[in-house]
Amino acid sequence: MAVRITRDAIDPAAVLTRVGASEHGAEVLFLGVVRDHNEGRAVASIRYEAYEAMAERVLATLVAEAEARRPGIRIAAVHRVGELRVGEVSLAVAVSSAHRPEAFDAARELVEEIKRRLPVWKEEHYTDGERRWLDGHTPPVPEAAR
Amino acid sequence: MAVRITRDAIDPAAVLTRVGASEHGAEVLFLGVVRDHNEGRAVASIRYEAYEAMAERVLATLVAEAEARRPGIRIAAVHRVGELRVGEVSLAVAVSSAHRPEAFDAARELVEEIKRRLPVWKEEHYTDGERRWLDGHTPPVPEAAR
Amino acid sequence: MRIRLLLFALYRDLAGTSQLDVELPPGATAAMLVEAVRSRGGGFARIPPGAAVAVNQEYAPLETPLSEGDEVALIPPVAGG
Amino acid sequence: MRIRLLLFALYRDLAGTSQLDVELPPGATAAMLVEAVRSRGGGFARIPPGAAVAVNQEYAPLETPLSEGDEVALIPPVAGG
Repeated sequence: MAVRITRDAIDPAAVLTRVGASEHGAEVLFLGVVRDHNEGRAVASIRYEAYEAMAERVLATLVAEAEARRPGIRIAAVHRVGELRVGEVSLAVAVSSAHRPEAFDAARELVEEIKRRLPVWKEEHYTDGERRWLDGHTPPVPEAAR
Repeated sequence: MAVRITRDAIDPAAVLTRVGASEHGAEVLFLGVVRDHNEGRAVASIRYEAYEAMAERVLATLVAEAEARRPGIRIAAVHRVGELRVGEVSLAVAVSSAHRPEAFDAARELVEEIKRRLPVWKEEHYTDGERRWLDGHTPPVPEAAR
Repeated sequence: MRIRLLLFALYRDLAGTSQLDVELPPGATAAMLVEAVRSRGGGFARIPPGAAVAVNQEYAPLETPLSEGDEVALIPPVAGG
Repeated sequence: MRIRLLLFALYRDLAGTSQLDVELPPGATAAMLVEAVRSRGGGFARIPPGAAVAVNQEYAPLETPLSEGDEVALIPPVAGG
């Protein structure tokens, strides 16, 4: 499956194999990785939590929207949940396309959309033992029907 | 080595392992892949030729320039030479950085510079048996010293 | 009617529970559900009245009328990636 | 002096050889080397007089004076990636 929320470690090479086509000359892979610091504090790990069933649906929607914006491209996206140590991959987005500009643009836009709309939260665990839910984005909600 | 001209198949995962750092939250990998068509003609393979010793020096220079433009990022780049079939990877560029914008920007810029300046040529072999050197970019040459 | 409410992340920590069954009058909206939860006081009252809501796993406006059996979730500001 | 000239891709195909030793007067420039090669006629003459040149594996202006033992390459328009 090209879209997934997973508790297992992400294998970037496996995500790349989900894209590509004989008419595609470019592939772009983005990896989000847990950093050892944030806003000046030393981070030990991040616990990613998701509304998993919904997150998988939203991720599929975001991927479908991105593919529709640039017909012909292929996308795979995997978001991990659970407690991740520094250096572990939280998000992998792979895009293939005929030419490189649309692969770069689609990958970048999809990462932004994921951060804006995917029902996922992260709790940073600091090396001093404290933990904190990171401030996030209020997801866009459709207007009420009239 | 993080910069290489090679006759062997490129392993994207191996290139990715050349970047990353505990303070880096983003990794971007670009792959150039041989397409089955170009300018309306059916392509069977591409023969990549390089002035290998110079190409490795130029690639190292381009990577060093890119790293200097965005201090703290890490870059690996591998260009393949020889006859590549459709679907094979000709170029891999990996970048890691603290935040995603500079990883995307540096990867994209480096690919452009490689296409502009690396002494590499490609001869397309078409399915009808014809072959042709692709038109390329005149590389920028330093001004004469006065 | 009975609505199954799911709470995540910060809101779950505030509420002290990840799941709640809430009794509401027929025709109640998502906004009324949020109000009913907030009126429990304590940590519940710290959930904002304008919290984002998903109904049956899709983002929905607070004006959305609910039906028996709906799965409703309160969605704190998201921070994936 | 003797200069080792390397030819690649289209220019090699035009010249029919990938390598050539060229005798030039001392102090000759890269431009004079290109002219000496072009004056051989045939495919050589189809190499453009303004061809890009690398001297000792670095791009160099055509005005560059050459020295005995330099490795000079004619660089067709590049097309990597």
